[in-house]
Amino acid sequence: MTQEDDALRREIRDWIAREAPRDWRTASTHEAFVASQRSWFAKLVAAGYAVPHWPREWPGGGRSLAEQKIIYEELARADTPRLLLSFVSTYHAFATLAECASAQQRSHYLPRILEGETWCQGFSEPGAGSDLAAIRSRAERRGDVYVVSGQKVWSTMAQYADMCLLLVRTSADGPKQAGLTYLLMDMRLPGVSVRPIHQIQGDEEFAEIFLDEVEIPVAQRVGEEGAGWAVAQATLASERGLTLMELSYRMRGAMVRLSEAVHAAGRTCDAGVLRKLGALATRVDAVCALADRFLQKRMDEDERVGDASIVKLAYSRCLRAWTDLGVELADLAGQMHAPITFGDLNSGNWMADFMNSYAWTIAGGSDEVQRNIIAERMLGMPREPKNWITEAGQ
Amino acid sequence: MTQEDDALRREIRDWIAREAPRDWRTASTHEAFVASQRSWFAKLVAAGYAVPHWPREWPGGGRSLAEQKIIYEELARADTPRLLLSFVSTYHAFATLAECASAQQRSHYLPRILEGETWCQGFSEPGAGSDLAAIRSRAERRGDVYVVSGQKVWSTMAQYADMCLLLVRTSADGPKQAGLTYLLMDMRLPGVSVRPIHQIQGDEEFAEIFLDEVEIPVAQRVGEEGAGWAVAQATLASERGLTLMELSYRMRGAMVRLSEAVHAAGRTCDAGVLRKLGALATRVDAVCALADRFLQKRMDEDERVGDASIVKLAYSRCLRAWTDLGVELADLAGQMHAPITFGDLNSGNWMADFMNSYAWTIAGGSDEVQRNIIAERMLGMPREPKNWITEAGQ
Amino acid sequence: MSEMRRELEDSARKVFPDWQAAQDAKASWAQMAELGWFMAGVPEALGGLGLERRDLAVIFTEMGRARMPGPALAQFLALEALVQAPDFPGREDLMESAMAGEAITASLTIAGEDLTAVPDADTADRILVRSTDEVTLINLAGAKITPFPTWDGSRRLFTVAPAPDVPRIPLAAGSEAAALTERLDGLLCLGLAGDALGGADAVLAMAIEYLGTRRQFDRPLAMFQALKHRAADLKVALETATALYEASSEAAPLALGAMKAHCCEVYKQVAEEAVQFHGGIGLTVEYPVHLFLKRAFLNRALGGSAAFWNESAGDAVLELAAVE
Amino acid sequence: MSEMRRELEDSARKVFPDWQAAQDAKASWAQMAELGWFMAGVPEALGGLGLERRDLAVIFTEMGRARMPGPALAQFLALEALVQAPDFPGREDLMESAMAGEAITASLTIAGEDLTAVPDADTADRILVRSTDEVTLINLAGAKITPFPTWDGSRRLFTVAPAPDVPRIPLAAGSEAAALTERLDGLLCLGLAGDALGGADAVLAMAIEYLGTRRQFDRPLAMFQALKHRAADLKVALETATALYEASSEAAPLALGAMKAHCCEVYKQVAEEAVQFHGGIGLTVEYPVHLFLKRAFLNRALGGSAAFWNESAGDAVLELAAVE
Repeated sequence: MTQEDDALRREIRDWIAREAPRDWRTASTHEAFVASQRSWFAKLVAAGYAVPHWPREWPGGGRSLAEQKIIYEELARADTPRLLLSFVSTYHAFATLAECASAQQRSHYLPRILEGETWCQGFSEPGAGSDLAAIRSRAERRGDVYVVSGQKVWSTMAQYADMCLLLVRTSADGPKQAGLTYLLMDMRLPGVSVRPIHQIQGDEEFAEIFLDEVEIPVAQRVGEEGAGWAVAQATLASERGLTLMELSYRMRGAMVRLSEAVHAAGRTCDAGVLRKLGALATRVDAVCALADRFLQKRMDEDERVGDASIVKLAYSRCLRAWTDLGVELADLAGQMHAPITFGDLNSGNWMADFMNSYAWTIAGGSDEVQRNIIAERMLGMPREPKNWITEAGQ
Repeated sequence: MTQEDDALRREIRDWIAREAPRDWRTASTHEAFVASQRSWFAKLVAAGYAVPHWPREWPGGGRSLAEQKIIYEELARADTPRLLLSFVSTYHAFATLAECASAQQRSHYLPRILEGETWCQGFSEPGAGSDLAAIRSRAERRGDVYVVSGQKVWSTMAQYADMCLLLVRTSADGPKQAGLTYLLMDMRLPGVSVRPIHQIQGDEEFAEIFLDEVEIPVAQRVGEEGAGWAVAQATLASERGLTLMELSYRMRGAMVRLSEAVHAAGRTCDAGVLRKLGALATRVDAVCALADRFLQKRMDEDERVGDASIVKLAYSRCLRAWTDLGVELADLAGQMHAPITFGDLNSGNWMADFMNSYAWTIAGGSDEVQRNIIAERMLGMPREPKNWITEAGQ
Repeated sequence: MSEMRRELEDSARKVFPDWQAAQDAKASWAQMAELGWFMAGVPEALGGLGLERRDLAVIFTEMGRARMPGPALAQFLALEALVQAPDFPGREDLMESAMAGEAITASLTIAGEDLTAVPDADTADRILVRSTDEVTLINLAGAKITPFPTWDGSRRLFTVAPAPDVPRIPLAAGSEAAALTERLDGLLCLGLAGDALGGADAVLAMAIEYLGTRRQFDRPLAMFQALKHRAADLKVALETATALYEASSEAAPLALGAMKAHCCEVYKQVAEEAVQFHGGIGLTVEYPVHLFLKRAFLNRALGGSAAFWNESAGDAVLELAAVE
Repeated sequence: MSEMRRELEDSARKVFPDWQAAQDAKASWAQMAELGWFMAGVPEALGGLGLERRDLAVIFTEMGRARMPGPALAQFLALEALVQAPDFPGREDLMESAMAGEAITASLTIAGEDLTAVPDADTADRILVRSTDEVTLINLAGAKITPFPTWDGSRRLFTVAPAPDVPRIPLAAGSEAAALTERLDGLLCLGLAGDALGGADAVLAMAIEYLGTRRQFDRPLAMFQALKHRAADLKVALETATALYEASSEAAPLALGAMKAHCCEVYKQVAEEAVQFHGGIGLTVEYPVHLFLKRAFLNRALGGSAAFWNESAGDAVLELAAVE
């Protein structure tokens, strides 16, 4: 670790000690949670910690990946609020705008992101989860506008978003991927309606977006018509592994929750419980080390295909095991319903944590999709054939 | 349970108390083990317990499945030697002869089985394990004989067998299954050589059979030329679920081995160990109940496709878990090499038991094949396509 | 399966063909009474149907399949306690009204734990309270009844502190109380295990059906071998547990407890995978799969934890070997 | 990975390209000495190469990959003990000859367990004996040396009872002995963990290669998704454990022990599945996969059991919460 790194770490640690909110877990409504997210983001922008991955011309920008890692490590270590509301804006929207959009689009939207304008992502559709090429929402060009109808789903916090990164189909002919076009949609346009998804643990972190003849100016297109697939790749590649590192560190920090559960259950002398606890703690350490190593590989430009899938799968399975042990330890008391803590995956509200953990085994490429990637692209095992002759029985 | 059943149970229990060998675990060579198997089989024949599933005209035959179950339950409960050497003879050879062979073949071979002639099975080949239709050993008809060349593998105790149930290819044209023919081969014929397979735990329970221009009289054929597949089905269907019941009961009887292991490790007050032990004991009970229920269904003619696969898979995985816990409990002491006990899957020689357990996860249709059967034929999930177009990458 | 048990199953599935059919607690309570379920375990001499425990076991499974709301399991405990108790004035009336559906509640935890997880305590008149010293029916008038809301919404649970001076009917005391309490704990475990297996069967079927209809990459998910094998493993676990359940209805309380732990673990495992099989949709309240997941977890925590029962079962195994 | 570590890895793979290359124990011992491995951890001031523990960690992994026979791990323990001990007459000579390959053996169990699992005790001159009271080098002349043959045939292990009156060289006593012993147990765990990961990597590669060549039902086994997913899970477990290993070389002894338990469990899991992937052929001595399975089990039992280390690690986690 260099002296500069050390200095940055001290600087942010001091700042967190002064500025970080301590009461973010007390939000009892979605609205209160969103308000606290907004104010925390504004503080980070002001201090120059909100967008360390943006170029140097932006406040706090121009940080190396190593420096970004330090910032997120410290934010995780100090148990500050996760940046949920602004994530799509500062990563996905930023990468799309920076890499693929016109200069005019860029200069219009980027400053607004720092002012607090939030974005959502309109990629997934019912019936097209992990298979983006199957998108069916239809955009028809009529003069200067695209008229868009269709439905999007699993859009993070779309109900609070000002803008949407929208992937739509402009052509049904030819290869599926070639018919996609990428648009920047104002969420306040007529014909856009949003319905939050009621999740099984009581959260409404995602929403469905219904598009009914929405007229989006052609000037809002990113890239050429039919080039949406390539732009979407830039969007999806924008996060460079910091999230899983941050979440792994948070899980490690929350080992104290499990410790408390053992104390509460009066099982501090139970060898079986201690062994499960110790084995899990080691596994959590291992996942943290894996996330660290992954970031190091990115810094060293030494990443292999599949490495990202390994980190995601290791984290998702470990998170499940973490919550599973909590539920088991809490026994009947853990079955009592308690309101969830928004944005906390390791709250010690064990049933909520358990159900929350599915977000990581299913969303963002399910465990099953990650296993395919690892087997095929890393271990060199043959792909599933893409076309098969299905026979009627034997 | 009827009064007759009760009487049979008492009768066999008394007989076992008088006649069953108690020293069968002491065999230190394969030869001694085989000799003890032969003498135990002779005793069972004499008492009328060797072939309860044969028709009434044979000594001890004509027993119902319920009675057969009682006999095997008692043999298992009293920890008598398993009937390994005579198994293929009394089940596979018997069923083949009884159902598919000529009267002359039947009257020639069946009495000899009771006199101690042993059979092996020559189905599996290198490269055709679970996929019998892929058999390549070639038989060419020349006048009154078939001239057979090829290689068989995983033939149980073939090195001690007098006769072989041999499945060979008489035609390479047409559907694979239609080219198979079934022969009864004398193991002493010129051109037959047998090589025991050295197993990783030190046993030699299986052998390879090499066939080099072996001349087998056409009169030794069972069924027509090209009808071998159907005859083989009769062979394979001969065992009606008693084995897995017997083995499950033996595993339950051997829970005392695990108990001893806990005592030996001085961990009788270790809550974690006790829980593992208790959970496993319950699982073993469950497998026994499953095997019982399966036999009951067979008696009631209520069996569903896939039921047999469920019993096999439940047993094989439980046996693995059983041995796994033993290895763990025995710790370093369990790593010390000790000579194996032939024919005992639950010996308390934990590493040997662990390695032996693969025989049940791999042989007789691997766990993977059983899962396919259950998913496709019981749960109605679509089959793997049989032909696929493989593409050269994406 | 005997004729009687098949009949019980058939009639249950006619009235409660799926989990949705039973969701109105009041209606399904009346339907259970009408089916004669509350009479099932009571001897004919006492006005019941005189069925055996393995017949009751069929009812428990159907309750799980239907994700039955209400305090039915507590009712079975109370009825069993009344059957086992020596005669006392008013017993016949009590039994008759209970068989007709007047609710007597009871804690779904094992004796020795708190008087918590008591279903519908706010509407029942009486509660069965059991310990190794005494088993009594206590009037709930004046009791302190605190809601114990759980993630599983199918049972309305409460914590109960009876008022000190309300009428109590003693059913057993001393060694008889200990025996009765053990017997009741065993029945509770049987009930929870059956509930687990019925629920697991229902949610597994639901998941497999979903895999068959949902397509990804141009084929149904059910064609992916990795998912097929996982489904097969769940089926094996479920069938194995079911065989144990069917064989255990008359087993000793300890064996019933260990069996309950086993079956509830299978339910949890099946439900956990069923949610994963459903993908994102399984995380929304619009799909019922989560309801079974939540009930699976609650069942596991009721009637004594797996840790408790497995440790007890392990102790019993230890006795197989001579102690040095 | 640093330049130094890559060089160590490259040179190791040149000399021991696979497990077969190392099977002649005498030859591979000489090769290790020639590669300078026994000098690696010794400071330059004492005539060694002065490499760090994370460099040694590379060597340990390569030893596991090659399924290295012989007492090399014991040799590393003895060398570390000599390095850490205060100077004494003859220390330099001892160290020099040990660096050149004269074997000093040591038990591969942790301090406090018996003096068993001592590799090549029948040919070594001296044994390192460590406890929390003292750490000594004891001459093996006249010792009672009993074979401890294991299912894993790669290490020749013995149980040792040194003769009472042979020369002993004290290396540490009192609190220094306790600290040194802890340090040596930590090094032992690091060595076993590295061995586990190298072995797991080798046997996983072997299994995946086999799946790619073996055909069933007209396609390579490697095309079956159920097997692909299981292979992927093993790869994830292995990579995760490897990351922990690489990050832990300087960790405290307790963390090293828990890390060893984790890595050895992964090795066992990978080897167990690798045998299953091989099918029948994996059960014959003709295929090497069983050799790794047996070493995986032995590694797991050496250096303290998983039960011991995980319990200790759990105790440490408990301290995170304020005790009431």
